[in-house]
Amino acid sequence: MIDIQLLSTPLDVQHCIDFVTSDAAGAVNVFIGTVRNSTKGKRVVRLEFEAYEAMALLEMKNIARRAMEKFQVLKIAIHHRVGTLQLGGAPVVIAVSAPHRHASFEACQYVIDTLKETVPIWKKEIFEDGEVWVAAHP
Amino acid sequence: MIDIQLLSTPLDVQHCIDFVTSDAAGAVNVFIGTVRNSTKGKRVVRLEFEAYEAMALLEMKNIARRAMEKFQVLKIAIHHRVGTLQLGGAPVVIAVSAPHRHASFEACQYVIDTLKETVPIWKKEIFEDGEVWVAAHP
Amino acid sequence: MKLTLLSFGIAKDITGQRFREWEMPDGAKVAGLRAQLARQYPILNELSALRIAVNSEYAGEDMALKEGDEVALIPPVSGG
Amino acid sequence: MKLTLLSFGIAKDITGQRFREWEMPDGAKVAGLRAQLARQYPILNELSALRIAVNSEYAGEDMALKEGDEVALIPPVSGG
Repeated sequence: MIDIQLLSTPLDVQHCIDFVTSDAAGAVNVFIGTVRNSTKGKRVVRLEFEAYEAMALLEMKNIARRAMEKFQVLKIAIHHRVGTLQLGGAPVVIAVSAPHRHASFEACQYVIDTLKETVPIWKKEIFEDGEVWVAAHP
Repeated sequence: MIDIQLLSTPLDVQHCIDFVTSDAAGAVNVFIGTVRNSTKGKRVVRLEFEAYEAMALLEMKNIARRAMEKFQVLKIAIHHRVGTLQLGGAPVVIAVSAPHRHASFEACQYVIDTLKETVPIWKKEIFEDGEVWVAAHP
Repeated sequence: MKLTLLSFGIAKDITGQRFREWEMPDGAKVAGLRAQLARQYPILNELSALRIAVNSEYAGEDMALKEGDEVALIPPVSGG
Repeated sequence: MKLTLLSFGIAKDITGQRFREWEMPDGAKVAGLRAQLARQYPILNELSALRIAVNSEYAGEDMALKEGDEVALIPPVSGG
Protein backbone atom coordinates (compact mmCIF):
# COMPACT_ATOMS: atom_id res chain seq x y z
CA MET A 1 0.00 0.00 0.00
CA ILE A 2 1.31 3.40 -0.94
CA ASP A 3 0.23 6.97 -0.20
CA ILE A 4 1.68 9.63 -2.50
CA GLN A 5 0.87 13.31 -2.08
CA LEU A 6 2.01 16.70 -3.36
CA LEU A 7 0.86 19.37 -0.94
CA SER A 8 0.96 23.14 -0.69
CA THR A 9 0.42 23.03 3.09
CA PRO A 10 2.82 21.91 5.86
CA LEU A 11 3.51 18.17 5.83
CA ASP A 12 2.11 16.03 8.63
CA VAL A 13 4.73 13.50 9.79
CA GLN A 14 2.32 11.71 12.11
CA HIS A 15 -0.11 11.20 9.23
CA CYS A 16 2.64 9.43 7.26
CA ILE A 17 3.61 7.28 10.26
CA ASP A 18 -0.02 6.35 10.93
CA PHE A 19 -0.48 5.37 7.29
CA VAL A 20 2.42 2.90 7.29
CA THR A 21 1.93 1.51 10.81
CA SER A 22 0.77 -2.10 10.76
CA ASP A 23 0.51 -5.02 13.18
CA ALA A 24 2.78 -6.96 10.81
CA ALA A 25 5.52 -4.30 11.01
CA GLY A 26 8.42 -4.44 13.43
CA ALA A 27 10.03 -1.27 12.13
CA VAL A 28 9.16 2.11 10.69
CA ASN A 29 11.79 4.37 9.15
CA VAL A 30 10.98 8.01 8.49
CA PHE A 31 13.02 10.50 6.50
CA ILE A 32 12.25 14.21 6.83
CA GLY A 33 13.99 16.70 4.58
CA THR A 34 14.33 20.08 6.27
CA VAL A 35 15.29 23.54 4.99
CA ARG A 36 18.85 24.38 6.03
CA ASN A 37 19.80 27.94 6.89
CA SER A 38 22.80 27.94 4.55
CA THR A 39 24.17 26.47 1.31
CA LYS A 40 27.89 26.66 0.58
CA GLY A 41 28.22 29.27 3.30
CA LYS A 42 25.43 31.55 2.01
CA ARG A 43 22.42 32.28 4.23
CA VAL A 44 19.17 30.92 2.81
CA VAL A 45 16.08 33.09 3.41
CA ARG A 46 13.46 30.68 2.04
CA LEU A 47 12.89 28.02 -0.62
CA GLU A 48 10.39 27.76 -3.43
CA PHE A 49 9.38 24.39 -4.86
CA GLU A 50 7.83 23.95 -8.27
CA ALA A 51 6.60 20.61 -9.61
CA TYR A 52 5.45 19.08 -12.88
CA GLU A 53 2.64 17.76 -10.78
CA ALA A 54 1.12 14.98 -12.89
CA MET A 55 4.52 13.48 -13.70
CA ALA A 56 5.91 14.01 -10.17
CA LEU A 57 3.00 12.00 -8.74
CA LEU A 58 3.55 9.23 -11.32
CA GLU A 59 7.30 9.10 -10.65
CA MET A 60 6.83 8.97 -6.88
CA LYS A 61 4.34 6.12 -7.34
CA ASN A 62 6.83 4.28 -9.55
CA ILE A 63 9.59 4.73 -6.98
CA ALA A 64 7.35 3.44 -4.18
CA ARG A 65 6.33 0.43 -6.30
CA ARG A 66 9.94 -0.40 -7.15
CA ALA A 67 10.88 -0.10 -3.46
CA MET A 68 8.09 -2.56 -2.60
CA GLU A 69 9.54 -5.00 -5.16
CA LYS A 70 13.20 -4.57 -4.17
CA PHE A 71 12.84 -4.64 -0.38
CA GLN A 72 10.74 -6.58 2.12
CA VAL A 73 8.53 -3.68 3.09
CA LEU A 74 4.85 -3.32 3.87
CA LYS A 75 3.69 0.26 3.25
CA ILE A 76 5.23 3.48 1.96
CA ALA A 77 4.09 7.10 2.27
CA ILE A 78 5.76 9.90 0.30
CA HIS A 79 4.53 13.45 0.86
CA HIS A 80 6.26 16.35 -0.92
CA ARG A 81 5.68 20.08 -0.65
CA VAL A 82 5.23 22.61 -3.41
CA GLY A 83 5.23 26.38 -2.93
CA THR A 84 7.17 28.49 -0.45
CA LEU A 85 9.01 27.01 2.55
CA GLN A 86 10.60 28.92 5.41
CA LEU A 87 13.66 27.80 7.40
CA GLY A 88 12.93 24.63 9.35
CA GLY A 89 10.06 23.68 7.03
CA ALA A 90 9.94 20.15 5.60
CA PRO A 91 10.00 19.73 1.79
CA VAL A 92 9.58 15.97 2.01
CA VAL A 93 8.49 13.23 4.40
CA ILE A 94 8.96 9.53 3.58
CA ALA A 95 7.76 6.76 5.87
CA VAL A 96 8.34 3.04 5.31
CA SER A 97 7.19 0.10 7.41
CA ALA A 98 8.73 -3.37 7.26
CA PRO A 99 8.76 -6.58 9.28
CA HIS A 100 12.49 -6.03 9.97
CA ARG A 101 14.49 -2.88 10.48
CA HIS A 102 17.20 -3.18 7.83
CA ALA A 103 14.63 -3.31 5.03
CA SER A 104 12.94 -0.18 6.41
CA PHE A 105 16.23 1.77 6.34
CA GLU A 106 17.27 0.50 2.90
CA ALA A 107 13.90 1.16 1.30
CA CYS A 108 13.59 4.65 2.81
CA GLN A 109 17.08 5.58 1.63
CA TYR A 110 16.33 4.14 -1.83
CA VAL A 111 13.17 6.25 -2.05
CA ILE A 112 14.84 9.56 -1.13
CA ASP A 113 17.94 8.89 -3.25
CA THR A 114 15.85 8.01 -6.31
CA LEU A 115 13.36 10.83 -5.72
CA LYS A 116 16.23 13.31 -5.83
CA GLU A 117 17.38 11.92 -9.18
CA THR A 118 14.15 11.47 -11.10
CA VAL A 119 11.11 13.25 -9.66
CA PRO A 120 10.37 16.45 -11.61
CA ILE A 121 10.41 18.93 -8.74
CA TRP A 122 12.63 22.00 -8.68
CA LYS A 123 13.96 23.96 -5.74
CA LYS A 124 14.84 27.64 -5.91
CA GLU A 125 17.00 28.97 -3.08
CA ILE A 126 16.28 32.58 -2.16
CA PHE A 127 19.23 34.45 -0.59
CA GLU A 128 19.31 38.00 0.75
CA ASP A 129 20.96 39.14 -2.49
CA GLY A 130 19.55 36.85 -5.16
CA GLU A 131 18.14 33.46 -6.01
CA VAL A 132 19.20 30.31 -7.82
CA TRP A 133 17.62 27.15 -9.23
CA VAL A 134 19.53 24.40 -7.43
CA ALA A 135 21.72 22.14 -9.61
CA ALA A 136 20.67 23.85 -12.85
CA HIS A 137 24.21 24.74 -13.90
CA PRO A 138 27.43 22.68 -13.83
CA MET B 1 23.00 17.55 22.00
CA ILE B 2 21.40 14.34 23.08
CA ASP B 3 18.12 13.44 24.77
CA ILE B 4 17.97 9.97 26.34
CA GLN B 5 14.86 8.70 28.09
CA LEU B 6 13.48 5.46 29.53
CA LEU B 7 9.71 5.80 29.84
CA SER B 8 6.83 3.74 31.15
CA THR B 9 4.30 5.72 29.10
CA PRO B 10 3.73 5.74 25.28
CA LEU B 11 6.60 7.30 23.34
CA ASP B 12 6.04 10.64 21.62
CA VAL B 13 7.61 10.59 18.13
CA GLN B 14 6.91 14.28 17.54
CA HIS B 15 8.74 15.16 20.75
CA CYS B 16 11.84 13.35 19.47
CA ILE B 17 11.61 15.04 16.06
CA ASP B 18 11.15 18.47 17.66
CA PHE B 19 14.19 17.88 19.87
CA VAL B 20 16.52 17.14 16.94
CA THR B 21 15.13 19.70 14.49
CA SER B 22 17.56 22.52 13.81
CA ASP B 23 18.03 25.33 11.29
CA ALA B 24 21.43 23.80 10.49
CA ALA B 25 19.87 20.41 9.63
CA GLY B 26 18.91 19.35 6.12
CA ALA B 27 17.77 15.89 7.17
CA VAL B 28 16.10 14.06 10.02
CA ASN B 29 15.97 10.29 10.16
CA VAL B 30 13.62 8.57 12.58
CA PHE B 31 13.50 4.91 13.51
CA ILE B 32 10.45 3.53 15.30
CA GLY B 33 10.46 -0.02 16.59
CA THR B 34 6.94 -1.46 16.67
CA VAL B 35 5.45 -4.58 18.25
CA ARG B 36 4.81 -7.23 15.57
CA ASN B 37 1.83 -9.53 15.83
CA SER B 38 3.93 -12.67 15.33
CA THR B 39 7.38 -14.17 15.87
CA LYS B 40 8.42 -17.27 13.95
CA GLY B 41 4.79 -17.87 13.10
CA LYS B 42 3.46 -17.61 16.67
CA ARG B 43 0.91 -14.93 17.55
CA VAL B 44 2.24 -12.39 20.04
CA VAL B 45 -0.31 -11.11 22.58
CA ARG B 46 1.86 -8.43 24.20
CA LEU B 47 5.44 -7.61 25.18
CA GLU B 48 7.03 -6.79 28.51
CA PHE B 49 10.23 -4.77 28.71
CA GLU B 50 12.52 -4.78 31.72
CA ALA B 51 15.61 -2.57 32.03
CA TYR B 52 18.66 -2.21 34.23
CA GLU B 53 17.73 1.42 34.23
CA ALA B 54 20.87 3.19 35.43
CA MET B 55 23.10 1.23 33.08
CA ALA B 56 20.65 1.37 30.16
CA LEU B 57 20.63 5.17 30.35
CA LEU B 58 24.45 5.26 30.50
CA GLU B 59 24.78 2.87 27.54
CA MET B 60 22.30 4.83 25.43
CA LYS B 61 24.21 8.04 26.21
CA ASN B 62 27.48 6.34 25.21
CA ILE B 63 25.97 5.13 21.95
CA ALA B 64 24.65 8.60 21.13
CA ARG B 65 28.05 10.16 21.93
CA ARG B 66 29.87 7.66 19.74
CA ALA B 67 27.39 8.30 16.92
CA MET B 68 28.09 12.05 17.23
CA GLU B 69 31.83 11.31 16.88
CA LYS B 70 31.55 8.82 14.00
CA PHE B 71 29.01 10.65 11.83
CA GLN B 72 28.38 14.26 10.86
CA VAL B 73 25.22 14.66 12.89
CA LEU B 74 23.76 17.46 14.99
CA LYS B 75 21.35 16.05 17.58
CA ILE B 76 20.16 12.63 18.68
CA ALA B 77 17.11 11.56 20.71
CA ILE B 78 16.69 8.00 21.98
CA HIS B 79 13.50 7.14 23.88
CA HIS B 80 12.89 3.56 25.04
CA ARG B 81 9.90 2.01 26.77
CA VAL B 82 9.82 -0.18 29.82
CA GLY B 83 6.75 -2.08 31.05
CA THR B 84 3.93 -3.64 29.06
CA LEU B 85 3.36 -2.93 25.35
CA GLN B 86 0.39 -3.99 23.26
CA LEU B 87 0.44 -4.77 19.52
CA GLY B 88 1.31 -1.68 17.50
CA GLY B 89 3.03 -0.03 20.47
CA ALA B 90 6.51 1.44 20.03
CA PRO B 91 9.33 0.06 22.22
CA VAL B 92 11.86 2.54 20.83
CA VAL B 93 12.07 5.83 18.93
CA ILE B 94 15.37 7.20 17.64
CA ALA B 95 15.65 10.55 15.86
CA VAL B 96 18.84 11.96 14.34
CA SER B 97 19.37 15.28 12.58
CA ALA B 98 22.27 16.04 10.25
CA PRO B 99 23.28 18.62 7.67
CA HIS B 100 23.12 15.89 4.97
CA ARG B 101 20.88 12.89 4.61
CA HIS B 102 23.33 10.01 4.37
CA ALA B 103 24.81 10.80 7.78
CA SER B 104 21.30 10.86 9.30
CA PHE B 105 20.55 7.36 7.94
CA GLU B 106 23.93 5.92 8.92
CA ALA B 107 23.90 7.34 12.43
CA CYS B 108 20.30 6.26 13.09
CA GLN B 109 21.06 2.72 11.91
CA TYR B 110 24.25 2.66 14.00
CA VAL B 111 22.27 3.68 17.09
CA ILE B 112 19.56 1.01 16.74
CA ASP B 113 22.04 -1.73 15.74
CA THR B 114 24.31 -0.96 18.71
CA LEU B 115 21.40 -0.48 21.12
CA LYS B 116 20.19 -3.99 20.30
CA GLU B 117 23.64 -5.40 21.09
CA THR B 118 24.64 -3.60 24.26
CA VAL B 119 21.82 -1.79 26.09
CA PRO B 120 20.65 -3.82 29.09
CA ILE B 121 16.96 -4.06 28.28
CA TRP B 122 15.10 -7.35 28.00
CA LYS B 123 11.97 -8.21 26.08
CA LYS B 124 9.58 -10.96 27.08
CA GLU B 125 7.13 -12.12 24.41
CA ILE B 126 3.77 -13.23 25.75
CA PHE B 127 1.92 -15.77 23.57
CA GLU B 128 -1.52 -17.26 24.10
CA ASP B 129 0.09 -20.42 25.52
CA GLY B 130 3.26 -19.20 27.24
CA GLU B 131 6.02 -16.64 27.31
CA VAL B 132 9.70 -16.39 26.47
CA TRP B 133 12.63 -14.07 27.13
CA VAL B 134 13.80 -13.19 23.61
CA ALA B 135 17.32 -14.41 22.63
CA ALA B 136 18.00 -15.92 26.06
CA HIS B 137 18.70 -19.41 24.72
CA PRO B 138 20.74 -20.59 21.70
CA MET C 1 1.81 18.68 -35.96
CA LYS C 2 1.03 20.62 -32.82
CA LEU C 3 2.56 19.72 -29.46
CA THR C 4 2.05 21.17 -26.01
CA LEU C 5 5.38 22.32 -24.60
CA LEU C 6 5.77 22.58 -20.82
CA SER C 7 8.82 24.25 -19.25
CA PHE C 8 9.78 24.07 -15.57
CA GLY C 9 12.28 25.61 -13.21
CA ILE C 10 15.08 27.36 -15.01
CA ALA C 11 13.75 26.10 -18.36
CA LYS C 12 10.60 28.12 -17.73
CA ASP C 13 12.73 31.20 -17.03
CA ILE C 14 14.52 30.61 -20.37
CA THR C 15 11.48 29.93 -22.59
CA GLY C 16 9.44 32.53 -20.73
CA GLN C 17 6.32 30.37 -20.40
CA ARG C 18 5.28 27.32 -18.44
CA PHE C 19 2.82 26.29 -21.13
CA ARG C 20 2.79 26.93 -24.89
CA GLU C 21 1.92 25.35 -28.21
CA TRP C 22 4.80 24.10 -30.32
CA GLU C 23 4.72 23.32 -34.04
CA MET C 24 6.90 20.58 -35.57
CA PRO C 25 7.03 18.70 -38.89
CA ASP C 26 5.12 15.40 -38.85
CA GLY C 27 7.35 12.44 -37.95
CA ALA C 28 9.78 14.49 -35.85
CA LYS C 29 11.55 12.76 -32.99
CA VAL C 30 12.64 13.93 -29.57
CA ALA C 31 16.15 14.56 -30.96
CA GLY C 32 14.66 16.90 -33.57
CA LEU C 33 12.75 18.82 -30.92
CA ARG C 34 15.91 19.12 -28.86
CA ALA C 35 17.82 20.56 -31.87
CA GLN C 36 15.02 23.03 -32.61
CA LEU C 37 14.96 24.18 -28.98
CA ALA C 38 18.75 24.58 -28.91
CA ARG C 39 18.57 26.87 -31.94
CA GLN C 40 15.77 28.98 -30.52
CA TYR C 41 17.10 29.09 -26.92
CA PRO C 42 20.90 28.54 -27.11
CA ILE C 43 21.16 29.25 -23.36
CA LEU C 44 19.49 25.87 -22.71
CA ASN C 45 22.86 24.33 -23.67
CA GLU C 46 24.42 25.87 -20.58
CA LEU C 47 22.35 23.72 -18.21
CA SER C 48 23.97 20.74 -16.46
CA ALA C 49 21.43 18.54 -18.21
CA LEU C 50 18.06 18.77 -19.91
CA ARG C 51 15.81 15.74 -20.06
CA ILE C 52 12.66 15.59 -22.13
CA ALA C 53 9.47 13.90 -21.03
CA VAL C 54 6.63 12.97 -23.35
CA ASN C 55 3.19 12.53 -21.81
CA SER C 56 4.66 12.43 -18.29
CA GLU C 57 7.40 9.86 -18.99
CA TYR C 58 11.10 10.39 -19.66
CA ALA C 59 11.67 9.89 -23.39
CA GLY C 60 14.69 8.69 -25.37
CA GLU C 61 16.08 10.71 -28.28
CA ASP C 62 14.65 8.27 -30.85
CA MET C 63 11.08 8.48 -29.66
CA ALA C 64 8.70 9.64 -32.39
CA LEU C 65 6.41 12.52 -31.44
CA LYS C 66 2.79 12.71 -32.49
CA GLU C 67 0.02 15.29 -32.70
CA GLY C 68 -1.17 16.44 -29.27
CA ASP C 69 1.76 15.05 -27.27
CA GLU C 70 2.56 16.87 -24.04
CA VAL C 71 6.30 17.45 -24.13
CA ALA C 72 8.09 18.74 -21.02
CA LEU C 73 11.54 20.28 -20.59
CA ILE C 74 13.07 18.83 -17.42
CA PRO C 75 16.17 20.67 -16.21
CA PRO C 76 18.14 18.98 -13.38
CA VAL C 77 15.62 18.11 -10.69
CA SER C 78 16.20 19.19 -7.08
CA GLY C 79 13.28 17.96 -5.01
CA GLY C 80 13.54 16.30 -1.61
CA MET D 1 33.55 -8.78 51.03
CA LYS D 2 29.90 -8.02 50.36
CA LEU D 3 28.63 -7.24 46.86
CA THR D 4 25.20 -6.28 45.61
CA LEU D 5 24.04 -8.76 42.96
CA LEU D 6 21.43 -7.65 40.43
CA SER D 7 19.75 -10.14 38.10
CA PHE D 8 17.63 -9.24 35.07
CA GLY D 9 15.42 -10.95 32.54
CA ILE D 10 15.85 -14.70 32.53
CA ALA D 11 18.73 -14.41 35.03
CA LYS D 12 16.27 -12.99 37.54
CA ASP D 13 13.96 -15.95 36.92
CA ILE D 14 16.93 -18.27 37.61
CA THR D 15 18.33 -16.59 40.73
CA GLY D 16 14.84 -15.81 42.00
CA GLN D 17 15.60 -12.21 42.97
CA ARG D 18 16.32 -8.96 41.16
CA PHE D 19 18.40 -7.70 44.08
CA ARG D 20 20.42 -9.58 46.74
CA GLU D 21 23.60 -9.39 48.77
CA TRP D 22 26.43 -11.66 47.68
CA GLU D 23 29.43 -12.70 49.77
CA MET D 24 32.84 -13.37 48.18
CA PRO D 25 36.42 -13.76 49.42
CA ASP D 26 38.43 -10.53 49.34
CA GLY D 27 40.42 -10.15 46.11
CA ALA D 28 37.98 -12.18 43.99
CA LYS D 29 37.70 -11.35 40.32
CA VAL D 30 34.78 -11.39 37.90
CA ALA D 31 35.90 -14.87 36.71
CA GLY D 32 35.65 -16.14 40.29
CA LEU D 33 32.14 -14.75 40.67
CA ARG D 34 31.14 -16.36 37.40
CA ALA D 35 32.45 -19.78 38.60
CA GLN D 36 30.61 -19.42 41.90
CA LEU D 37 27.36 -18.54 40.14
CA ALA D 38 27.73 -21.48 37.75
CA ARG D 39 28.04 -23.87 40.72
CA GLN D 40 25.06 -22.41 42.53
CA TYR D 41 22.84 -21.97 39.41
CA PRO D 42 24.05 -24.51 36.80
CA ILE D 43 21.11 -23.57 34.54
CA LEU D 44 22.83 -20.22 33.88
CA ASN D 45 25.21 -22.19 31.61
CA GLU D 46 22.33 -22.93 29.25
CA LEU D 47 21.96 -19.26 28.28
CA SER D 48 23.27 -18.07 24.88
CA ALA D 49 25.55 -15.71 26.78
CA LEU D 50 25.87 -14.09 30.18
CA ARG D 51 27.77 -10.83 30.54
CA ILE D 52 28.66 -9.31 33.87
CA ALA D 53 28.57 -5.59 34.59
CA VAL D 54 30.26 -3.97 37.56
CA ASN D 55 28.92 -0.59 38.69
CA SER D 56 26.94 -0.16 35.43
CA GLU D 57 29.77 -1.02 33.03
CA TYR D 58 30.51 -4.26 31.23
CA ALA D 59 33.44 -5.93 33.01
CA GLY D 60 36.19 -8.27 31.76
CA GLU D 61 36.90 -11.59 33.49
CA ASP D 62 40.11 -10.25 35.09
CA MET D 63 38.52 -7.27 36.80
CA ALA D 64 39.05 -7.32 40.58
CA LEU D 65 35.90 -6.86 42.64
CA LYS D 66 35.78 -4.77 45.79
CA GLU D 67 33.53 -4.28 48.79
CA GLY D 68 30.22 -2.65 47.88
CA ASP D 69 30.43 -3.18 44.12
CA GLU D 70 27.12 -3.45 42.28
CA VAL D 71 27.44 -6.52 40.09
CA ALA D 72 24.79 -7.28 37.47
CA LEU D 73 24.01 -10.46 35.54
CA ILE D 74 23.26 -9.47 31.93
CA PRO D 75 21.69 -12.25 29.86
CA PRO D 76 21.41 -11.60 26.09
CA VAL D 77 19.80 -8.18 25.71
CA SER D 78 16.74 -7.74 23.51
CA GLY D 79 15.73 -4.09 23.62
CA GLY D 80 14.75 -1.98 20.62
